Amino acid sequence: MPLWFARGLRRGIVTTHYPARPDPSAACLPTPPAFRTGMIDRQLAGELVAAGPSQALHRDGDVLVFDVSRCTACGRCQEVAPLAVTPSGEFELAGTSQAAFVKKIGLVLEAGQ
Amino acid sequence: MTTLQPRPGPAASLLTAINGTTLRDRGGAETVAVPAAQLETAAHHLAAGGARLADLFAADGDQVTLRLIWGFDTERQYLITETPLDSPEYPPLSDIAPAAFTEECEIYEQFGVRPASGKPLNRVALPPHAGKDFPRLGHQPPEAPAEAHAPHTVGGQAFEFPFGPVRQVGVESLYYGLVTSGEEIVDLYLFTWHKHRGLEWRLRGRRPAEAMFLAERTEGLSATAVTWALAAAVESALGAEPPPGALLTRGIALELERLYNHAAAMAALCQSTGLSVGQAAAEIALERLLRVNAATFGHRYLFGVLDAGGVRRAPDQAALRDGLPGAYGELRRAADALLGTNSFMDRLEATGIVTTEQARRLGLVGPVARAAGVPIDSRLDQPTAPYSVHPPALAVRDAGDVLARFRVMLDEAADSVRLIGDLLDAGPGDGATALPTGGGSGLGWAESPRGEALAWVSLDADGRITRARLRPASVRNWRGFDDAARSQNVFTDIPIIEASFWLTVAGTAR
Amino acid sequence: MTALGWLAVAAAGWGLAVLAALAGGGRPGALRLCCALSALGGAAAIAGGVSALVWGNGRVITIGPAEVAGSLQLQATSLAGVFAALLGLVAVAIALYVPRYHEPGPGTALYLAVYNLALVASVAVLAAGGVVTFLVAWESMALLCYLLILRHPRREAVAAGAFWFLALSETGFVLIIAAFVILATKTHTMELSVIVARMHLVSPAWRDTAYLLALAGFGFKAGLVPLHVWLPEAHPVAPADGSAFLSGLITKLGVYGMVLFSFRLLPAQPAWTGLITMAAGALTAAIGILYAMNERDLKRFLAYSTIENIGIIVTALGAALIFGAYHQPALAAFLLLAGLYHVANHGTYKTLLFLEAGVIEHTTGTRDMDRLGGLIHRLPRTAVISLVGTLGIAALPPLNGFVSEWLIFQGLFQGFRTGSHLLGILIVTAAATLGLTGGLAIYAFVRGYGIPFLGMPRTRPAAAATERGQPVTGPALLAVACAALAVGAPVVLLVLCRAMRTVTGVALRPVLLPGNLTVLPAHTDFSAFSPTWLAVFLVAVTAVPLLIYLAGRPRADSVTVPVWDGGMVVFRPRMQYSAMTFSAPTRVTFDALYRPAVSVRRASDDPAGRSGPVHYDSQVTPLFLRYLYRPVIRAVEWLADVIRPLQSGDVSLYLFYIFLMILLAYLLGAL
Amino acid sequence: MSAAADGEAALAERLRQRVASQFGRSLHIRTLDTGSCAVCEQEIRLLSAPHYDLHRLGFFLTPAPRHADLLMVTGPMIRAFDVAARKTYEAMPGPKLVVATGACALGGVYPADAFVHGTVGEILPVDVWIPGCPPSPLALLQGLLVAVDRLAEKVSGLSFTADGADS
Repeated sequence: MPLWFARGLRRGIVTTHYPARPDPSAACLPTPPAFRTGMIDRQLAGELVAAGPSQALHRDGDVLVFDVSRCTACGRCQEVAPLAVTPSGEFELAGTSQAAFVKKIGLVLEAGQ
Repeated sequence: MTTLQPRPGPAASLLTAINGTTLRDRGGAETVAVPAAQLETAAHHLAAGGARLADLFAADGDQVTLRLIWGFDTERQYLITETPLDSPEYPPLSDIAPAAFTEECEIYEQFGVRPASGKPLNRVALPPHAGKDFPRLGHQPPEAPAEAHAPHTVGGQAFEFPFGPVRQVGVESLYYGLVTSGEEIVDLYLFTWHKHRGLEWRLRGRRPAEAMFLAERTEGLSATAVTWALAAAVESALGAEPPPGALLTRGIALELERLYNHAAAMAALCQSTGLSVGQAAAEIALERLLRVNAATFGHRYLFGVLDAGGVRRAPDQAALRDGLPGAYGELRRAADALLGTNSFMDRLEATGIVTTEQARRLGLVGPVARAAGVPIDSRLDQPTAPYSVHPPALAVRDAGDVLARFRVMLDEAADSVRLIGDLLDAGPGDGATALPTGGGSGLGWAESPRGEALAWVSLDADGRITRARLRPASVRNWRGFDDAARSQNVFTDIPIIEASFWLTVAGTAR
Repeated sequence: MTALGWLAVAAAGWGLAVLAALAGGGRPGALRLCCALSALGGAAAIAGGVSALVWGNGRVITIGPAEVAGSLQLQATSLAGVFAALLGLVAVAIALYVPRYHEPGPGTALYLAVYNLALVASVAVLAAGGVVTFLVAWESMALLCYLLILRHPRREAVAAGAFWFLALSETGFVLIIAAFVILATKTHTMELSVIVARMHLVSPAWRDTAYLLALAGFGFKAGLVPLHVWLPEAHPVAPADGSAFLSGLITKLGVYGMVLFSFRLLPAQPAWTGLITMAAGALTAAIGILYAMNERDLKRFLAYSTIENIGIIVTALGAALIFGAYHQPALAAFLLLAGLYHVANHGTYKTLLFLEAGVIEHTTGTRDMDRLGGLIHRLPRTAVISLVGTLGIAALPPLNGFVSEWLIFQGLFQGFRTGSHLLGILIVTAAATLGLTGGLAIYAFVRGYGIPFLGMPRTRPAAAATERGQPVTGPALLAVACAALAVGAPVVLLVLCRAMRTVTGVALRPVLLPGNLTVLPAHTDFSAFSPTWLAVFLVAVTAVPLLIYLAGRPRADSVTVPVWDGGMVVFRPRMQYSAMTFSAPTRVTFDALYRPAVSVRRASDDPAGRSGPVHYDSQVTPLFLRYLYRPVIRAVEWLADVIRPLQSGDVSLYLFYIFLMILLAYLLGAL
Repeated sequence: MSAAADGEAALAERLRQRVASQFGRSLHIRTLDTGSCAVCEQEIRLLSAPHYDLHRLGFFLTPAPRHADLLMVTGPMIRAFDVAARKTYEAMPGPKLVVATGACALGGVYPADAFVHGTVGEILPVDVWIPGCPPSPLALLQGLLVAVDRLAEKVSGLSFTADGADS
């Protein structure tokens, strides 16, 4: 036991200060995507929906509906359009109502419509 | 630099024995057609020849086809026998290779074909209420499989100690039927059907890229190994060759996975022995390793790293190089401190012994088998790139107890760090070769932290999966658990044994 | 009316009961009459016993010419008082129990006739004032009990169990005869009181021989290890009231024989006979309870527990002898008193438990604890009454078993008063053995009550059991008696003190009952307690908080949810402790004694394809049967073979044998 | 959202306030695995590891639902597990919270079919949803703190759209 005691003293404290202060390790965590409005048209939206393995994305008319609660942050949509879709960097995603997770991203309409 | 190459095919002797025909011969895995009439002869021949029945599964076409996967651990390759069944019965393979029993039960409840011997078959994956319309890979069996392993009538001298499915906090759901005489453990049986998610059923009709997403959630704690096995199967089926840099990246990911799993197993061992300080030390190491994973591949559990035909990400080499030594140092120091703590070592020694004979009979794999003196490691026995060029060191003990498993894990962890160094020096990269169109079938494998993970797929012409067989190591090693638990142990040893096996229910229930 | 008068009334009542049973030919009315008479006889016996205790020994009544050895000599003695009262109580309880237990019929009539005759014989044993009377009564009692056990001779194991009883009690009888013959020849009289008077004629050697013969001879009946084997064989096969009678009374008659010799006929024993007695008692107690621990059969379990209690009683008697030899008359009398008190207590609750075991067997069709369970919901009355008996036999306050065992322990703890360190240590060792026994007894009866009554029913019959129409008054009476013997301990002790003065001439009362319901163990400077106040206190301690709770119960909204079972789909009876698994730790701890043989069987033990139910079996080796009795049986059979040639079938040869015998008799007479 | 569902949500919100006020600084947590891939369990176990140490925040893991105030449910709620899930929830004393943990539990991985219900909400009344596959220990801590009202939930405020796109 003294062995463990000494180790503990040498080791020091590793505990995070979250939530008082942000935790640096959060930087590497996978995060849901953020969509650049105005760069996503219907076709791209279709590709994004097709690329997503989870049920997070679906298209509703001229709106791309993004259900954050179902997103696994797998990053496949970012591979489809690296410019239009970027990591949001948000990991504090807990919500108290499912409605809060549903985000609507307006699509740009091609010319002539 | 030496490379491990497959030795000339063991299939030759089999072909002469049963005058069958070779269907396919792909890097390290040969497929031989064996007519149902000669399946028993073939099985006897192979088992006598020292081949290991690595897996056994069926596929449903116009008729049920039975496939046996034999591991030739000295000839460095696998042999697949393919047997179309024209009757609902096939020769009792579990009498030849006992390891086959669990798969026989699984095939029965999924396809309704059973071994000719009247041996009662246990329920494995499907829940008790699975009726006619319950999704199956094949057809419903004529009569439902019994819980033959459950003691329906325990003589008054022993009683069943029920445990689960909702067990300790923060562990997976699992039901133990613990039959005890009040002192010693008479019998132990497991129910895992309440975690059956029908993954093999879901994979049908998927494209390989989508399949990877589910495959890495089959057994999250060995996501890399399972996805690697599936990807390799797809590549072997379609004859795709991933870029060499990508293979190095896979190797790095797999060894990182091994590292954090062994750290987690160490933490679990400390928890089960009630050594909180050791648990804290091990968890510090574990958390640091997971952060290295995140920094290197962008995911703490290495999800989404592999892809069919290659990898989706290259490792962040700088992050890995300066993160890993410190993290592994934590693991090493914690391990040394544990090895010097008698109260801990005494609980491990001679607990949960699996004999070499049991390990071979039950076809156990991974650290459990290696700790029992069975020197099998698919990275060496059936080497593929990058291990054919960067072979790992084989860690074997023969005590077969929890301590032996613990030591094997520590040796492997040390070797993984060395391997990661070599692989990094070899210049890992990313990118994936586009999968060629056209169908086919193939076998893939990878040595997960729990042991050999296998996957077999067949794809139709437009590249959709018609049958995918996922066999994580957990499927194999749980069947050694009750024997380990029954060898003169007391109740409080069982959590220790479970921690030392370090299996997942998700992997075996699928 | 004198004690002997009461006993005569009792015998008369039972005699009439015999006639009623035989005349009635199994008609229900006749059987009820028979039982009523039997109960009246019992009541008379109680009166006789108590009055004998209180008023001391009556005078000897000789029926027939006094000089003839075979004349009937009767005397009511204080020493027999306890046993007579117990006999009465048991008789009343059984009489109340029988009408609902046995279905009317000629078989039952015959059985009841035999049973009432056995009662008469037993009271004759207790009232015997002469050697011949005693022996005749004793032997007829034994034979009648043999017939009792044979109630259903065609059922399996019945004949065997009855034969065990007969063989051992006949062996014992021979030894008893020998003991009496020694005394009679040395004192030239057949009258017990005269034997006592002429004891100075008997040399110490003959006296001790006689004592040891008597100890062994009565030990067979009382069930001293290793002479105990008939109890677990005979009790299960007899009808419930029969086993109750055997355990509750017949074994006590063996104890009576012992006290008759050690405290009436043979005063001033040397210490070593006391030591032997005490050692035999302690051994009996420990072995008895250890074997009880591993019985699944309810009645075998109770039979072994009887052996244990006999051991406790005999330990007390042995210690009493030692104290007597070391000039501690007060302690000697005290331990004898404690032993007799335990006789009364054990007779009461063991009878109760056997009667209730009979109820369980009738309602569920089995005696196997591992086929019962959950009976407390189906047989509530039985459960409550049995609980009283169980608490009593487990020697837990506030019930009677605790009182007598406390007295015995207090007596043994004063072993230092002998002045000899060795004996002090030996006596305290015996106390320690009884301590172990007491602990194991609690364990055993937690099991013996918990497995059948608590939990879930393990079989369908156990689930369907109902106690409608089952006997209740008899056991209930005994339960009341248990409580009375505990709460009324001071009164009981008062009576016993008087008896002790008659038997040992020691006035215990001032050192035992200083007043205000306190009990002292024969010495004022040792310890003290008050059974009455203890009972009152315990009842209050449990009742008062309960009342407070019930009165001020918060009316908060509460939900009732099922027991947390880990989310299991269904909880099955096989998932609860069974009798054998509950006692597994003892099998491991004492495996040197049990030598358990374990076997695990299942359909397929292939490590990969293990399937089919598992059968786990652990058999305890019956040491005494295998290593002590089997050789004896073999020897007897061998002897029979050897002497067969004597029987040639030739009449003249037989005449020659007779001639030889007569000659021998003359020669012996001439010496 | 319908009015009924609205009232239900308000009810759940009030319940959450009550738990927060009563157990806000001493909350006992029971976990329930309804078919996860074992990674969410690993992350939950790490909550008690030195790096995160949820005890400092007044959270405790308890194996007995009888002592638990909050149920962390992982996995897509396999149908074969209904009984056990309901039993566990009923075994908890009220007031109690349910936290659906991980993408599986929130319906991200498995669609509802013959094997699974798809989301935990189908069987148990969920109060807090924690996305992520797996949710990292930090995310779990945030979710727990949100559950007891010691952190405000921020997801409803986020738009998940990056600006400056119209260039």
